[in-house]
Amino acid sequence: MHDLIQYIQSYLGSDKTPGGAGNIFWATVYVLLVFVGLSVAVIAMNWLERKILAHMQVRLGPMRVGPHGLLQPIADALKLLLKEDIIPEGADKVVFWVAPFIVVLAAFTVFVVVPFGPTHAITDMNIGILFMLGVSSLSVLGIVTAGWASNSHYPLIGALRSSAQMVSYEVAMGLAVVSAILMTSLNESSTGTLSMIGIVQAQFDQHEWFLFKFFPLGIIAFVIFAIAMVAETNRAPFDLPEAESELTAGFHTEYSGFRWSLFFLAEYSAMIAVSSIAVTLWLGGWLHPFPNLLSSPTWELAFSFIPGLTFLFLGALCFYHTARMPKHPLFRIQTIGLAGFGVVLALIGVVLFIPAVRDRVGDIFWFSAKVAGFMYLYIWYRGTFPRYRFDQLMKVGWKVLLPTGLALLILTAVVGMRGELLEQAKGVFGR
Amino acid sequence: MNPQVAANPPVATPFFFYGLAAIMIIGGILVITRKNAVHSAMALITTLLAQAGLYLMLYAPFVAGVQIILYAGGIMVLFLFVIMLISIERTLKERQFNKQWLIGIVAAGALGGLFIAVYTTTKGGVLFPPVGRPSYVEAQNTQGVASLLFDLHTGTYMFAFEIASLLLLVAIIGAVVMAKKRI
Amino acid sequence: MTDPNTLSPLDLDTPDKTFLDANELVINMGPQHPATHGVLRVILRLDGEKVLGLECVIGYLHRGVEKIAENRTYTMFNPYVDRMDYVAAVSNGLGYCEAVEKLLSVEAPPRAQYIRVILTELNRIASHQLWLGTHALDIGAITPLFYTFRDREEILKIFEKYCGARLTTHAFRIGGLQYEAYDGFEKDVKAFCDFVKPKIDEYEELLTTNRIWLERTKNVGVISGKDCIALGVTGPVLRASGIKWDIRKALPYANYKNFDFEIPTGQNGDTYDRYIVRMIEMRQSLRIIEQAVAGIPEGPIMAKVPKVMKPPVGEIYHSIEAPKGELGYFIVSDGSTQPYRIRVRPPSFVNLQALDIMCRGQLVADVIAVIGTLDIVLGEVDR
Amino acid sequence: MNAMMEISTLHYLVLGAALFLLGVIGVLTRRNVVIVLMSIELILNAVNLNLVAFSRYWQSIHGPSALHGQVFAIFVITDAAAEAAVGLGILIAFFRNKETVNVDEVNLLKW
Repeated sequence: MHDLIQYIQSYLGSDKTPGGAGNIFWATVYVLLVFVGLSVAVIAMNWLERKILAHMQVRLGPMRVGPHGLLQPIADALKLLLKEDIIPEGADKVVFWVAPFIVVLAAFTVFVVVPFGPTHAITDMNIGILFMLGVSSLSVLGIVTAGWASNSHYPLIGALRSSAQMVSYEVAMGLAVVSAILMTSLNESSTGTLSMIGIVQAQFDQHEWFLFKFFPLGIIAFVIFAIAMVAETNRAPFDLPEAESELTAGFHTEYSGFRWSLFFLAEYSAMIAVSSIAVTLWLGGWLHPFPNLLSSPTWELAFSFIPGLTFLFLGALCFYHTARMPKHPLFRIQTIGLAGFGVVLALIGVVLFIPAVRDRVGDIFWFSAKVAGFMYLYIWYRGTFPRYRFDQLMKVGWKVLLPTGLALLILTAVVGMRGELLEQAKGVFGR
Repeated sequence: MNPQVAANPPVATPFFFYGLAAIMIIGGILVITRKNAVHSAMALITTLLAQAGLYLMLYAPFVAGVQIILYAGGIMVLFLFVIMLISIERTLKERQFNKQWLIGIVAAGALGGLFIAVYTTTKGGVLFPPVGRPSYVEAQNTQGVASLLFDLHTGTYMFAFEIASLLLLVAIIGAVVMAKKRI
Repeated sequence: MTDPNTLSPLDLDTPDKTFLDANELVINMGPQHPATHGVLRVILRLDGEKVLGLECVIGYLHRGVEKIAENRTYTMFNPYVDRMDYVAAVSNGLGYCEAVEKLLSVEAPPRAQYIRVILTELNRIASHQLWLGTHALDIGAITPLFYTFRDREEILKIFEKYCGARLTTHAFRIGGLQYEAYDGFEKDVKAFCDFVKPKIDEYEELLTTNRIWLERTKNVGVISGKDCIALGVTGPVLRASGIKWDIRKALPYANYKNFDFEIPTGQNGDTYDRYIVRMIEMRQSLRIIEQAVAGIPEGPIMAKVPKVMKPPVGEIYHSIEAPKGELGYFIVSDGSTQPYRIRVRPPSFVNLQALDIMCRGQLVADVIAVIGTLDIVLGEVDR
Repeated sequence: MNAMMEISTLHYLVLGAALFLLGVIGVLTRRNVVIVLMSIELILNAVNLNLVAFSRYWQSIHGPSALHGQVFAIFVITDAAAEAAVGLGILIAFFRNKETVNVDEVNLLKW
C-alpha cells in the first residue's frame, strides 16, 4: 500500500509526461481526464454551436430545455441513446457495426499525444505529429466502410466523396505540417523534432510562434493548414460528404441512434484534434502570449490569474442573465438553474485561484482557449459560406493548396538555410 | 529538447508480442479466406495496424508511423475505393478459389517445408542468438533514418530515394492511364 | 431504387461503346428529399457525379384544381387559385380575377388597381425572398434563409392586417377588392420599403461577391435565350438569358403602364445571372410600390359586378407576370354560372421542362442549384 | 523474465514466415484479383517485418545508427504504394472491359 502511494507520488515532481515517465497510474488518470474532458467539450460545443449559429442567424436557438437551452445537449444525447437502432435491409451487419467505432477510435486515439502542457500530455512520442496525422487519417476507413455497409446509394456517394476529399486534403495538410516541422530545425540551437511537446518547446526557444516565423511563410503554411483542416473534418464549406441538400446526410444517412451519435462525437473530437495540431504547430501550444517578453514573475502571476478570471466572468454573465430572466413563476426553476450554473462557474473560477491549482492549469487553459478560438471559426464558417461543389473542392485541394504548399516548403528550407547557402555560394563564386 | 535516452523499461514484453502476432496471423487468415473483399480489406487493415505495433516494439517508431499513414490510411483506402467502384454482388456468388487451388496449397506447403527445413538445419536460434538490448537512443530514430536517406555525407540511400520518387511518378501516370476512361 | 429499364427512354448522348459503363448509376432524387422543394421526384442518370440525363416525375401534389373549377362558380373558385403557387398567392388571385373581369368586360376601379399592384409587388418580393433563402440553403449557405424569412415576415404582416390571412390571402375579388385598405396601410408599406432596402443590400453582401457563391453559380445551369423560347420558359429565367420579356411591360395589365420601372436582364443565362436578375427585380418592385403608394387615388374599390356571374359564351386567355414567370388563365365559358373549363398555365410547370437541358453534363450538386434557381413551387406544378 | 521468454529476432522471423506463407497461399488460390493484390501486400509486409527485425539485430551489433533495414522497409512501403496504385488501375480497366474481377478470366493474351 505504501509502495503504491509512493509510486503515485513519485510522478508529481516529474518533468515528464506520465507516458514518458512510465507511470501507469497517472497515465490512466490522464487518459480518463482527456476522455472526460473531450466528452464535455463535445457536449459544450454542441450547445455553443447551436447558440452561436442561432444568434448569427437572428434566432434564439435552443431555449426550452434548461435555462437558455443549457440542458439541450443532454436531452439530445438521451434521445439518441433511446432511439431505435435501425440496421437497413441488406446492410453488411458486421461492417455496419464496426464502422462508427473505427471513426471514434481514430478521433480519440490522436489525443494520446496532444500536449496540453509541458507535462500535461498522456505521452510524448518522438513521432508525435506523424502519429497524429496517421491515426486521424484512419477515420477515412470508417467513413468509407460506413457508406459501403449501408447498402444505399446516397451513403455510398457520400463515402466516396469524403474519402477522396480527405485523402486529397491530407496531402496539402501534410505539406503545411512538414514546413512547420522544418522550422523547428531551422535555428542555430535546436534540432528538428516531430514530438508535439518538442515543437512547442522549439517555439519557446526560438522566441516566436511559427505563425510569424519567416514572415509571411509561417502564415501561409498556417492558412493552408487551416483550410485543409476544415476539409479534413468535413465541415462547412467543405461539408460535401454530408451535404444535406444533395445527399441527405452523406455517409451516415442510414445510421441512427447510438451509432449516429458516435459519428457526431467523432466529428467534433476530430475538429478539436486538428485544431490542437494547428495550435501546437503555429500558435505556440500551451504558451501564453509573449512567453519570452513577459516572463517576469509579476507577469507570470498576472497570466496565472486569467483562467480564474475567465470563469468568474462567465459566472457573472450567468448572473446577469439570471437577473434578466422573466419574473414569472413558470420561469422560477430556469432562473434557479441558471443561477446555479453561474455559481458552479464562479466556484471553478475561485478554485482556479488556488496557487497549487493555478500553476498547473495555466498551460491547459491557454491551449484550450486557442483551440476554442478555432472552434468558433468553424461555427463562423458554417454560418457564412455556401458549400463548395465537388470538382471545385478538388481543384482547391490539388491545384491551389498543393502547389502552394510545395513552393512554401522549398521556400522555407531556402530561407532557413540561407546562411549555409550563402556560404556555399561564396565558396563557388567568392574568389 | 533533450533526446530521451530510453531508460530501457522493457517495451518488448512477450505478452504484447504474442498478442499482436496472434492478431496478425488471424487477420492474415481472414484476408485469404473471406468471401467479401471488404471484409478481407478490414482484416488486412487490422493486420497492418498490429504490425505497426510490432514496429514500435522493434524501436522503429518512424517506420510504424509510415506504416499507419501510408498503408492503413493510404493504400487500404485505395483498395476500399476500388472495391466499391467494382460491383461485388456477382463475385460473392461465384467460386472463390481457382482451379489450381490444390497445386497452390501444395506449393505453399512446400515453401513452408523449406522454411522449416532451413530452421532445423541451421538450428534457427544459433543463427540469431538473442542479443543484449542495443544501447539505444529512441528519439534519434527519425533522424537516423533521415540521415541515411538525405544526408550529404552519410546518406547511403540518397540515389535510391530519388529513384523511388521516379517510381512513384511512373506509378501515378500509370494508374491514371489505366484507370481513366477517356484521357 | 428504380430499375433503369423502367425508365422512359431518355434522350442521352450516345453511350461510349468502347467501354462498358460500369459506373452508370441511376439515382432517385425525391420525392422526399430536402432540396427538391416539396415533392418533386427527379430520376438522375449519373456517370460518377456527372449527370447524363434526368427526368422529372411530378403529380405528387396533384389536387385537380382545374377540374374542381368546373364544379364551382366563378366566385367560389377564386380561393382555390391561391393554393397553386402558395408563396405568391396574391399574384395568382390577380391573374384569375383579371381573367374573369376580362370575360365579363368589367374593369376594376383605379383605387382597387393601385392596391392590387401594391399587394402583388409585395408578394413578388416575398416570393423572391423565399426563393433566395431556399436557393442559398440548397447551395449550402444557411444564414440567408433566416434573414430573408425575417424580412418576409413584415410583408406577411401587411397581408395579415389587410385581409386576415398571411399565405393564402384571397385578397382580390372579381371586379375589385373586398376590403378597403386599412388605416395606415400606406404608412406600413412605405415603412416596409425603407426597411427592406438595406436588407436586400445585406443579402447581397453575403452572397453577390462571395467567391464560393460565384463558383457555385457562374456557368451553372446555362440555358440560351433561344432554348428558353423554345421551351416556353418565362420569368426571371428567360430574362437572365438576355430576352427582355416582361408581361408587365409587353402586354401591360392592371395599371402597370402608369409606373416607371426597368426590366433587368442577364447575359449568360446561368444561375448567377438569374440570382442577380431576381435581386434587381426586388428593388424594381420596391420602386413600383413606392410610386403606387404615392399615387393611390380615392374612389370606389369595387366595380359593378352582377351577384350571379354569368359571363357570355366565349373563351379568354389572360396572363400576368407572376414572380416565377408568365401565369396564364384560359377560361372557357358556356354562359352558365360555372366555367366550362379552366386551364392554368403555371410558370413553374413550364419552367421545369428546362431542368433537363440545364443539368445535362453538370454535376449532381448543380442539379440542386438548378432546381433552386428555377424557383418552382410544386403546388403550382402539379395543381 | 528468463532468456527463453525474451523475444528474439527469431520470433519475428517465424511470424514473418507465417505471414509470407499466408500471402503465398492467397496469391495462388484466390480468384478475386483484389484479394490477390491484398495477399501480395501481406507478402510485402512479411518481408518488411523481417527487415525491421534484422535492423534491430544489426543495431545491437553496429550501434543505434545502423538503420539500414528500416530504410529498406520504407522503400518497400513506397514500392507497395506504387504497386497498389498501378495494380488497382489495371484492375479497374480490366473490370470495365470484361466486367469480372476473377483472375482466371484474365485471358485476353491467351491463344
